[in-house]
Amino acid sequence: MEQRNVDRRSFLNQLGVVVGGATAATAIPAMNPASAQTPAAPKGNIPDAPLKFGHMTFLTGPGAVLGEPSLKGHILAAEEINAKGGILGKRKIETITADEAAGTDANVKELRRMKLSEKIDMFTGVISSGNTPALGPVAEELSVLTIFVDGCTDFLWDKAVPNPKFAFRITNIQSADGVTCAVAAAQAWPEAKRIAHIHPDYSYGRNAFDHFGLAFSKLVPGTQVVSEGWPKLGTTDFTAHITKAMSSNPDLIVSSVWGGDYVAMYKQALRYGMFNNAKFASTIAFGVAPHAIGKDHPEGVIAGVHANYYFTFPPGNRWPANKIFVEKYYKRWNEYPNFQSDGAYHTLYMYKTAVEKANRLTGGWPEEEAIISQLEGMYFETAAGDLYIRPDNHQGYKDAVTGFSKNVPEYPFQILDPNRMVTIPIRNITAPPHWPKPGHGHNDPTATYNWIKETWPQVA
Amino acid sequence: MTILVIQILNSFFYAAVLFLIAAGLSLIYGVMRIVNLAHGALYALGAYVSAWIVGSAVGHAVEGNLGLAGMLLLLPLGAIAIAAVGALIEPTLLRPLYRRPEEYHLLVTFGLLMILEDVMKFVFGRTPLSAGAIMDRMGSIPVGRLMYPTYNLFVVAVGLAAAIGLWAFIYRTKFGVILRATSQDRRMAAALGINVSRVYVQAFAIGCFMAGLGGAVVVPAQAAVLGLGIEVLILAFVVVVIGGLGSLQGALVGALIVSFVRTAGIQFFPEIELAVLYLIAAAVLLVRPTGLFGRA
Amino acid sequence: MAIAATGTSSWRITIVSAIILVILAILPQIVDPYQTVLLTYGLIMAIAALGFNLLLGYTGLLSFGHSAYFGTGAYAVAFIARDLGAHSMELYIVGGMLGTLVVAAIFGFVCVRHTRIFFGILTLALSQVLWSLAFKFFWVTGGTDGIRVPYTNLTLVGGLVDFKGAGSFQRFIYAYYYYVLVLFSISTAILWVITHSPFGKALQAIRDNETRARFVGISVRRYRWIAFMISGIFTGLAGILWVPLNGLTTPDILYWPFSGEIVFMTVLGGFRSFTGPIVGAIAFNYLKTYAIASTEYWQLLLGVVLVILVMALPAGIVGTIARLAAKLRRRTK
Amino acid sequence: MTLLETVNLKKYFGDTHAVDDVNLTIAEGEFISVVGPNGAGKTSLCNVISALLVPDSGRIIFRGSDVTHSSVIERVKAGIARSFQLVNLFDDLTAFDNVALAIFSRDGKIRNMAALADHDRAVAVEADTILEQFGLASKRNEIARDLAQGERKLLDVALAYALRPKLLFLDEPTSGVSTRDKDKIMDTIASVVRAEGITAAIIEHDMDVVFKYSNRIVVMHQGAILAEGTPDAIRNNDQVAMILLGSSGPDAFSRKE
Amino acid sequence: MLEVNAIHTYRGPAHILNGVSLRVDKQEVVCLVGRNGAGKTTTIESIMGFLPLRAGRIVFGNEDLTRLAPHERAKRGIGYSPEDCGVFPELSVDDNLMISRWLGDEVSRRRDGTMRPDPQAQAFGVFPEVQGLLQRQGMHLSGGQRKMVAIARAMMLSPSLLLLDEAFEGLAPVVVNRFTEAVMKIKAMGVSILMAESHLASASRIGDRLYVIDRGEIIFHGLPREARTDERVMRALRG
Repeated sequence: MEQRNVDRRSFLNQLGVVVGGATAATAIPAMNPASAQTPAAPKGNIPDAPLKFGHMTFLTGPGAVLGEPSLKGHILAAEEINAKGGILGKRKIETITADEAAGTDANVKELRRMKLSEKIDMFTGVISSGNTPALGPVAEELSVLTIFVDGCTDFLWDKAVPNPKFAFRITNIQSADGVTCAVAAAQAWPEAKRIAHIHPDYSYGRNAFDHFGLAFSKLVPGTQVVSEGWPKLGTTDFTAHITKAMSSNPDLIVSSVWGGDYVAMYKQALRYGMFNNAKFASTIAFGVAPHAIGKDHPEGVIAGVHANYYFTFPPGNRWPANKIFVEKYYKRWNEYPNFQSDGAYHTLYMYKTAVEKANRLTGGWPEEEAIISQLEGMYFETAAGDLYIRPDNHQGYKDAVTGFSKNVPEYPFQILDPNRMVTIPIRNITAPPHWPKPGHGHNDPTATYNWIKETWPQVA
Repeated sequence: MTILVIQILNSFFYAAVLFLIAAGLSLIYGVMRIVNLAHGALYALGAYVSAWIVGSAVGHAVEGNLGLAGMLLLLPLGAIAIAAVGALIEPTLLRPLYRRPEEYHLLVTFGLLMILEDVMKFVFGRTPLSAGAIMDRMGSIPVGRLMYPTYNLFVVAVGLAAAIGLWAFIYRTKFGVILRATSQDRRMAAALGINVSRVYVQAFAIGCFMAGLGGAVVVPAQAAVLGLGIEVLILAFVVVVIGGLGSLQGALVGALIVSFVRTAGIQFFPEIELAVLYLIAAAVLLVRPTGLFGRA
Repeated sequence: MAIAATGTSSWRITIVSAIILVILAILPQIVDPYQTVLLTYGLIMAIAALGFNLLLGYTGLLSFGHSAYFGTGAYAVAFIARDLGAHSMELYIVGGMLGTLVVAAIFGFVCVRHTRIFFGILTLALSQVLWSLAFKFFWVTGGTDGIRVPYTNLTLVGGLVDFKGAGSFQRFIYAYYYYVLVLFSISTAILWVITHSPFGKALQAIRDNETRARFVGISVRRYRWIAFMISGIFTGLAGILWVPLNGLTTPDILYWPFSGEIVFMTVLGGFRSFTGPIVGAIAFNYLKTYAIASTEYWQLLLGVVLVILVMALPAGIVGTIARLAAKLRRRTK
Repeated sequence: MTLLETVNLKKYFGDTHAVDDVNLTIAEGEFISVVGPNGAGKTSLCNVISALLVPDSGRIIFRGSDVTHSSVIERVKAGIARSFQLVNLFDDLTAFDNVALAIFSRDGKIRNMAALADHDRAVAVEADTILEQFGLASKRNEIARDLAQGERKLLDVALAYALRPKLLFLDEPTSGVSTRDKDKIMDTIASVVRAEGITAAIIEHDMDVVFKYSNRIVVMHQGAILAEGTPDAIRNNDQVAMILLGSSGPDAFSRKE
Repeated sequence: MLEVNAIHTYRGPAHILNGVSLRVDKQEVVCLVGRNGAGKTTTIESIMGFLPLRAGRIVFGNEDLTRLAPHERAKRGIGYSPEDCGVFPELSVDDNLMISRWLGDEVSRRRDGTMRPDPQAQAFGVFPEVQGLLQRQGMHLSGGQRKMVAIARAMMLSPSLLLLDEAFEGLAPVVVNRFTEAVMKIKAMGVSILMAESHLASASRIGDRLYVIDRGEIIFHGLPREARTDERVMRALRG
């Protein structure tokens, strides 16, 4: 359907973009978080052999700043579940960990070891979007139930595992990052035409670049990319990239640099006056390590959170699941959770819920097939809002969120402005089921890219 | 124009840091013929220690009494700590290996690199550490319509001072003569009453100090993160290869070449920015295996 | 100096090799499938290390850039699979080895002009060029994502064996193990003959004394170049075999630490003996895998092993065993 | 018949005239000695002729063809072989392998990578014969590094000899060995060389050795040829005695230890 | 002054010195004669401390040197000129000499402060030629000049004992005489000398006493003329 001459505001309304402190417009009433529910007594005979989970995440290298929260979220959930006797009251969770930083090849080897040698019951974790497309097929070949926490690339389902059986993923799909950031930017700064990009040189950065560019150009006519910078992941000297971006006189600088890299980048950018000369939008800045962002961070920039989860949102007790989760997490680890914590934590509860539901149907410890069929199509409440596991691609979808940076007295670091949060229903910014998957050529874009390209109108 | 000036300044800044690292690497090779693969890790360790010291100072609100100068004076503590680490490493790990072929030197320092990476993780955790307070205090100066961080100029000055100081130290002092003599013929040096073991420890410690200083001055402008050392090691190598193993002038010229090419690469030819650096190194090696300033 | 000194009678070597081969052939029937997977990796890396050692142990050149040939083999396979849509392992091998030959010929031609540390650094720099191209040319190589080469499409032995359908992974593991074992045996045999041929002796002569080698009429640079190419081709073959097992190739295998690993495993086994690299590669493979599995401080563990190895057992596993055996024999005499 | 001829050969190192306009002729079948004080340019001359150094000017003619710009290997193939003052062996190979290598190379079999070296009977027999000739048969399987200094010297010569050269250049074959070993080594070398009719040129300090074995002696001084002639002629040349010994007189050379 | 007492030294696995004993008195030139590989250099290097002793003792003055590192021995007043001269190629001759001089100064300062003879006068007294070479780089010296610098450098230390390893080797006969004179001058300055030498003739000309070493054992010691008549010596040296 061709829609011409649509104005921006009405299309943004169509997308369901909400700005403010409210929860995403979901009709589901607030309920007690899954973690707080007491399950019904299990049916049938449950073995008391412990469940063995493999959790792979970055324990070393620059990625460890994301890996640690993932493991912490996992441990917190496992401790809680075990404290109540384990899953179905009988089976406690044991976790073996593996360092994702050992390299993709070693990770493939390690997953095989975990399944074939350690006989794990479920595999989870994984941060890098370079690794899920490598590990997804391995999970399928080994028939090991896998719930990736992150590694959010669209290509996992678009190309590497187009018909998943054993592999699932809980955090938001990668294309949502770029699109969410673009939607927020188009709404806040529709006058921005000249765009400069600084992205880490790997799939996440490439993906953010593509999707932001496409979505933004649909929403703001006449944009052009005036500069591209591709620092290697792990770079700490951004001065040349910052100068290059500024040299192009951009209206808006877009970045998907994260972690320690981002901390280094924004500090350098401050001293170069980058934030005075152009607007700035990030897909992930505040999502990685909230406490690492200083009070000196510029206010009022789009400081994304991986389209996923931010610990102060929704604020107060408006979404108790989050309040409870943050409190528990802070109590256990003395820091605030990020999207990895949320993902890893709820992965276990989601698994637990699926097992319980399957148990109610079949009794005894359910077959893996039964657990999978419960996971497929599951609606599940997380700290980040409701999560829906799409049965066709096993991807978890929840409404996308981003926001603007702001200093508040309650925290010793900068946070997202609770009154200016941007939420977008996920189904409006991602390719629907049955949308054709892209080809396997090395330059083919994601399904969502094609979908946006073909179905979004060009806003006048 | 403004951009050109800033990119040139950026290059000088990067060159200053690279020089500090490469000079240490080159010095160690020059004196004891050790290619120290752990050098990058020592640089990273310097960054961590300095960031930690400055961070603690700020955290304990000493900051008020300390002032900017005081904080700047805290930075070299990281370098001194690394020198001390070097003084520990040389006698224990390297001394037994001098008679062995160089592949063993590579292997043992490769092992050390892996060990240090994990030690940093163990001691300092996985969250990046920053000493940004210093950079914030120093603010920026206007360059045309844009700004440039004052601190970066300070780093350039440190690099320059280190180059002059090191040169004077090696070519104009008694210790320098002894150092050079030892590097040329350690047996004869010993026979002339030079305590070679001590000279080696000193040389290694100085080399480590330079690496640590590199880390110390870079951390207010960037951040200490895991994996920092691996990134920089290979570039320091390119510097040393272009300039010439064991040559101080070489390290300086190499650092300038690498950082200017890198900046130009980012600005104009990002796809081959890295490849060009390695190609330059390969080309220099091919034409002059001992680098632009090195001797066999 | 087991390589040069003794003209060990070839029938004894044949018998010992046959016994080892039989054991290797039976092993997958006894151990669990995962051990078979690991052993396959080990054998593949053994080919790489054997190839590498033709340069280090026999020609006296320490390459710190052998990742280039491993990676070229691997990427060649990936390109063939993705862009030509071919899935025959034999085609991969031919194509991959041709690709490696080209790269090794060019790099080798440049590198053999130097020796010692300069050779090492030059090989390192050139391998880094490949790495940075694979890394940066995202639209050709997939950047850090790499290129996938799923085993499910693979066919072995000219299409006789394929891995379609359910439960194919188990079939793949076993079939591929034997496939690799055959290639490993052939490679080992070829390299053994090469190292014990007049040409191999010439390489050792060059290693020991370059000047004198010229004065007995050996064109040093050309022989080094040929050795470099052979070395590269076998390391490339390892890369080729490794891709379907790993499922994809990424720039990691072109990056310099991977070259470091090849050196590590060769020295671990002992580069002064023919069998050292084989033992070293298999041992390193187990060591690294279990280090990663057992602790998040696996780098520390590997580093400590490496340091201890260098300090205490410079002759490597095989060298040390040989020395102990010699001592024991002397004592019993 | 002239085997080797150098025409106005020059090699300078900065101010040092290592080889200064040398016209040297070596006839087939000769056993000549090149003598001279240290720094006279003997080794430099040898290095230029064996292609280890490139001359600054002049020509080298070997068996009628100009080899001035040919490489070491080409000259080896043409038939010029040399030994070294500081022993230059394949230290980690056995004595046998050292010699066998030279034979493989000479026969053009060295390129063969598809056959086992130990299985070549012909080469093995020849190598053993050569070891025998040089009195090294009992050291056949010893690593060159472990041989005694005198044995290493002999092996060095044997290596050059195994190439069956037309011209054998020996750079101080007896330096660094005891007086006792000196004679033994020289006797061995001389007998082998004579038996095969190889033209030999040796560089030597020890005048006893020089007088005893050579047909002709070339005296070098400051890069140039000062004198040449039969042992007797040289023995009675006062200028030579002055330069070599710092004293002259009829019995200058006959003073013994 | 120097007493070497039944030392055993190994190079790697090879047992080189087998109970070597020798003695050097004040103001004496002692030659250690032997054919190549007999153990001369090994003896000198054992005295200098480059090779660890398996057994035996080395006493210098009244002090046991056995466990001291080479640089400690140099500080005790042992000068050394090795076979290859060991002139630092990338230092000027001046710097080469200064290294020795600093040490000498440091030592004399530490010891009771007694004035030592002017090292410069001593060194240049032996080889005045060296004065003209001061600005030259070590690598640009000829073989003979290198030997001169090496000995002059050792003299800068104001040593009481000089170890010369093959000081005459590779020198043209004319130059040898120049060096013989130099050795005599050094002796006249009150410095003892231990020289390793392969030629009995030159050793006899210079040495006050001789030790003859063969296969790591001292087979003779005494006056030069006695050595010429000793059959074992002649057999060992000439065969």
